[in-house]
Amino acid sequence: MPRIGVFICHCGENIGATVDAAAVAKAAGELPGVVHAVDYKYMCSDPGQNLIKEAIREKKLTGVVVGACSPRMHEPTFRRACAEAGLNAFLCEMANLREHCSWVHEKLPETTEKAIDLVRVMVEKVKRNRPLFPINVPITKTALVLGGGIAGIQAALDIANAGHPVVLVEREASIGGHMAQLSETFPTLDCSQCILTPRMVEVAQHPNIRLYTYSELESLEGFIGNFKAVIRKKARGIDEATCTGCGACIQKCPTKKIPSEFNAHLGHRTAIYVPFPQAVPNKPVIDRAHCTYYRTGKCKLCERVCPTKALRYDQEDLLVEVAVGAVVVATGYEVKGTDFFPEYGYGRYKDVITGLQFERLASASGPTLGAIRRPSDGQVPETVVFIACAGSRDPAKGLHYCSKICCMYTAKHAMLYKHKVHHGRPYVFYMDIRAGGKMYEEFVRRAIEEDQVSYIRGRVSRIYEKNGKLIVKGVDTLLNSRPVEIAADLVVLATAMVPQPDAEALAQKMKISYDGDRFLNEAHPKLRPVEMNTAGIFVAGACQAPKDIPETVAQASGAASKVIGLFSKDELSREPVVAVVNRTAPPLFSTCVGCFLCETACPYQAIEREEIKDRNGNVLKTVARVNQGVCQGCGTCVALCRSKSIDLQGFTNEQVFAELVAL
Amino acid sequence: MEFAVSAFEPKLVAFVCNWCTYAGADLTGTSRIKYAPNVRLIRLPCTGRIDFMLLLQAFGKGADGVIVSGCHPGDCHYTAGNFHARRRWTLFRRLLDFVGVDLRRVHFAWVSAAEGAKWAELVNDVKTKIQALGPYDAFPKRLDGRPQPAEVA
Amino acid sequence: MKLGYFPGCSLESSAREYNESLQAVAPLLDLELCEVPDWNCCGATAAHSLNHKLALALPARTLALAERAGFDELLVPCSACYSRLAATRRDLLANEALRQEITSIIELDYVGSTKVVSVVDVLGRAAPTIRAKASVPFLRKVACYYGCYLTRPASLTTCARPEDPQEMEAIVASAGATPLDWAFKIDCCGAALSVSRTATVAELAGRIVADAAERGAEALVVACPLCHTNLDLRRPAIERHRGVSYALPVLYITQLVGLALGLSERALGLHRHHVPVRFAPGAAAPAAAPKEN
Amino acid sequence: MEALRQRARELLAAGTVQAVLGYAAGSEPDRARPCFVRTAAEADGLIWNEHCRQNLATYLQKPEVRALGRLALVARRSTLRALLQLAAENQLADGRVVALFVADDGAVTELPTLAAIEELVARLPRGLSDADRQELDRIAALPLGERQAYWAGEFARCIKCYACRAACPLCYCARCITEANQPQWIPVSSDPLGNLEWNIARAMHLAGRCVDCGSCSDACPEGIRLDLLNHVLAEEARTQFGAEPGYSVRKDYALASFKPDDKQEYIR
Repeated sequence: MPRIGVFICHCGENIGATVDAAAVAKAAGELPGVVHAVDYKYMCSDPGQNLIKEAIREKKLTGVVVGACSPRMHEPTFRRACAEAGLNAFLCEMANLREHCSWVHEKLPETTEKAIDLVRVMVEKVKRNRPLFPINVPITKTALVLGGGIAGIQAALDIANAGHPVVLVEREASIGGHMAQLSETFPTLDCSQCILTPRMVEVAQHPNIRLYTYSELESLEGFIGNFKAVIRKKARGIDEATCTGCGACIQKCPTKKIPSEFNAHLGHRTAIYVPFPQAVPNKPVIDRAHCTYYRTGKCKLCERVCPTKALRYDQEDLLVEVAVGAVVVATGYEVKGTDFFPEYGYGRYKDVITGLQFERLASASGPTLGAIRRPSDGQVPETVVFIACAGSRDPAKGLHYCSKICCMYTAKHAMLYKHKVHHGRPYVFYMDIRAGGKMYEEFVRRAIEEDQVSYIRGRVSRIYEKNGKLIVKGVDTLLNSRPVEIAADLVVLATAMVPQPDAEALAQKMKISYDGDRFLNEAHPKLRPVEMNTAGIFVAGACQAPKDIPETVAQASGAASKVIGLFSKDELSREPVVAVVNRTAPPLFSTCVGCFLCETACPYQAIEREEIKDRNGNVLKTVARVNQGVCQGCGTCVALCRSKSIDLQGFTNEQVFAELVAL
Repeated sequence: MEFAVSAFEPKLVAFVCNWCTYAGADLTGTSRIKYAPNVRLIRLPCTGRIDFMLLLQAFGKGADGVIVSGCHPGDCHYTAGNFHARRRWTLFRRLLDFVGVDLRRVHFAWVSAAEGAKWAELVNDVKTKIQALGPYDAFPKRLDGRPQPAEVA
Repeated sequence: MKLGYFPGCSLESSAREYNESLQAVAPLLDLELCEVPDWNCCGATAAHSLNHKLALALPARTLALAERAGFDELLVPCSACYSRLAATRRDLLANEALRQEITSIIELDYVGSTKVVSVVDVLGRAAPTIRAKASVPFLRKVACYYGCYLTRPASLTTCARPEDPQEMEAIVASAGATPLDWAFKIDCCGAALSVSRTATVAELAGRIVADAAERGAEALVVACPLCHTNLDLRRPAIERHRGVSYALPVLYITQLVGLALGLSERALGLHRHHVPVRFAPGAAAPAAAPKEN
Repeated sequence: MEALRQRARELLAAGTVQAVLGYAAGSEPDRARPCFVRTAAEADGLIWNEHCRQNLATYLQKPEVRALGRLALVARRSTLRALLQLAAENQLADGRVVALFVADDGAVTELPTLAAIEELVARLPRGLSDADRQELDRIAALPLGERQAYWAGEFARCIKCYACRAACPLCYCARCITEANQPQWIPVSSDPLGNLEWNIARAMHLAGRCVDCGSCSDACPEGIRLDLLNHVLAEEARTQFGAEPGYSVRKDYALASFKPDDKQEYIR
């Protein structure tokens, strides 16, 4: 027989003034199974908790109901008290007599009656509670970081510096990401490569970081603490261990006119190449689509000049399996190309370029060695028009959001241009100036006031070529909405930031969610900004939403600290409020019939398939199994299961049913 | 009291999720907003956990009205439990209506953890409406002799 | 193919040649134009800026009559009419209460089964036929001018690239012409101000004519009577305003197609234009080619 | 009918299947009963007429039938849909059953794979019969009180024999909710609440899954139109969520998926 103890709290006057606590305790004492019922001024106080502990010991209680405030307030307090007295914490329940009763009703007999009902319901529930124990899941203390831009670099270094192994996977031949392409960074105008490359080197030399460049995630399985990732190491065509990075092959490569991705197609590269001189690792890859040998079967000039004989033309992609406990997704962004804008020439005009291309023009390591020269004829442009919000905040273009960094980098571009071409005339067309950030507004003011950049508030409707000039037709909405026409030599579009083209495929591969714009969805927009909904997967940088470098780095460190926190324990301890699929004696094994309709209802993909086999290994039955490391305990599967084969610990069918019957 | 002709006081059962509506009802309390004491809450982790059979049980146990409430779409603590629940309710309501269950007695609402006032208004409104309808005698009731859930040994 | 036809007011007055050329070209492209009986003004300009209900009721009546006559599609050559009819159809389909209100005003039912199509839509579909039947290819450089209503608002029209449309270019190319890439194909000609503020029209339409001429166009091609008025009839004002004279004829796209199909100048109403339709001798056969054949 | 018998003989003779599950003459002229034909000689007992209505896919889940090996199954439209739905629910392996679809004109189509069934069933007409539609509309149009009284009267006749469950091809749970007793969701004996609960539970459990065979009502000894409950839900699931159960082997359960903008005008 159950031996339930009921403890009614007055909460000073909070409950006592409206509810007759003594009457509630008395009524509770008469309920079947209740062997102890008292009321007390403050149950949560030390003396109050001691009342519970003593009763548990003396009356050998098998369950406790505390009628007090909301369980959302003090359930942990009373459960801890019970545990200290030797009663399993999950044999303690609370009846909410304060928030749901005394505070919301008048002092009337009905209010005390309701309080008695609430206690009776919980007594019936607690009679059916079972001892539950925290679920322990072992943790593989290795992190996988996807993406070797500044977000991935920061996250990898933070985790590695905390002493945990990191596997860093980068799709391109070098880490560095977009930040390596930038000329100078706002609002300080320090050189991007100067601050980034030391970090890249640190990654390469870090004993805890295993770096896979020119590699991609092939698959990810498992759950928090226990993921299995397969990485596709694409064939570089060279043996990295042998190659010294001397660059002789690159010098001799006869195919030299391939548009350079690193230079945003403004410069050229060879077929065997490193993306840029400071690449990490400084080992070339062969671009098989352009290489003469792969296309015609003849050449191999690079092999002839290689002093270490490192060329491996028949190298194949390699699949590497790694066990990791956490994943940081930092796959970054790309910008829309000029071909996205029919009204701005549909990519036809060579001198209409993107902001990223301007970065390469302004960069000392770029195709013009930092001189601002227009792509069509190499002339120094006298008039440059910068157009902010190219695509962003434009529902007609399908992009509703603000790309966030364009206001700042457009100001920076105009400033850099003015610094390099003193007599030049920079114009900026803008919708609003969004310069929220430390020293950001000051930076924009500097562009306008010191560098005399002409800011025109209005949109540009069309760009067309006439007499060697690009005619930029827009409107100045602050000047009585007068149409404006500027004959420019170069036009720079601050094109919208969008997720990587395969962001959706990657998210599906990892079973993480993404929004309508294909940016990854964090678990909570405010309170869980670096976690994904799938436990153990974290996010950093612009793959989640447009953001600038400081924000990206902050989020990367945030994600890293979440990983480090996770790795601070050997086992993951989780609340045992999870779903379980029942098991019964053979030949049934479980009442589950394996229809797996619950599979897609689970928001966490926690439902697995378990094959029940006989001793010869023949499959007798396939039934559902809930992965307790993944299940978050919502119970959607429980309500869906027709045969009632899944139940939710802590909120079992039996418990909830008993609550209803007690009403 | 026994001489007064007392108005019919309906019995209301509310199935609520832990993260939004239960917390919202907590806020009603913290804000000291008063509402009718007729309602009894059944706390569940998520609206996705609410089995339609529980609603039938509530009516069978004499509830005159039922409230089902959880997080607004998009706010589910478990991301999608309420979306699944919503589909189930849509079908369940259609069936209830077809077999002659009075839908005026089944109320669905999204009440967030910040909507303490909405919770009070909801309970009061449902109470007034059910009061006007009177006791739900047309719904068959649980027989006394029916076996109770097994007691814990 | 049988199409409902709503000429609208202009095609019976200032743009008779648009009607004539369309009627002349249609049978050669296997199109049967069936004029909607008892159609009325679409209400463009006046009604739609003054009275919202009237602005819907006027086009709705024509749409309802077309639907009652059983047309799947209603061809509306004037861009302003096209915009009004298409907008009305969209608004009524999106709002059932509004649909009921308007249909009770016009005392005719309209459920939206009749769709609104423009001349560019119809000729675009017929482009392969034009190419096949173009006995006198129109071998000249032309600037296709869309104006405002043919491509915008983007939510209303069928244009794939409202900011840089290509549909007219495809049609004239099928007739043998070389469409030019130019800057003003979707700029406003100032149609609404044609009568009230001719100076503004001279500036707006003047830029269009000037850019086309400077890029070497031998003709401007339009698909809207209002555009035609401003670019053709208002040419003296334009020339006065700019101090330059332009020998740049303005053709309806139906006229250009008609010439390529071998129809006579008179059948296509070329003689009605203010700016004479004359071309410098060149690669192209003269417009009067049929006589020589 | 002869075409059917001939196909059955050939399949058995060739050893393609171990048994043919079809219909044989029943105890009354207007009844047909299921029959297992194991030898080519027995195939003469197969019949096909308008009384061959029971959904034979129901038998596939029985252990005894599983033990028979590969089967040929005489199939109507709803039988084919049941096979696809069972496959979608992980209950039927491709190739285990050869469906022998009999068209209205008696022509027999042999469908050895699920893909073949999908392809054929997609071409068949859909929707309720006029009589079913009329009855559905009649009841739905009753005032609430009368509707309540109608169904209370109908459910009062329910004797909880669970013939509806036994006849349903998709009621294959190893343990039905009626047999779960901790808690006892539905009472064992027949009472007004329990009868209502059972019938609602059965309909809800088939919502988004039912293949409209009507075997439940055909089996009901009290003649309760249980299928109407299924039809109502099938229609709602189709119009609201686009559910088309039994047309694909792809798992696409309306109640285990959602769209953020699903209808919710009844939720305040």
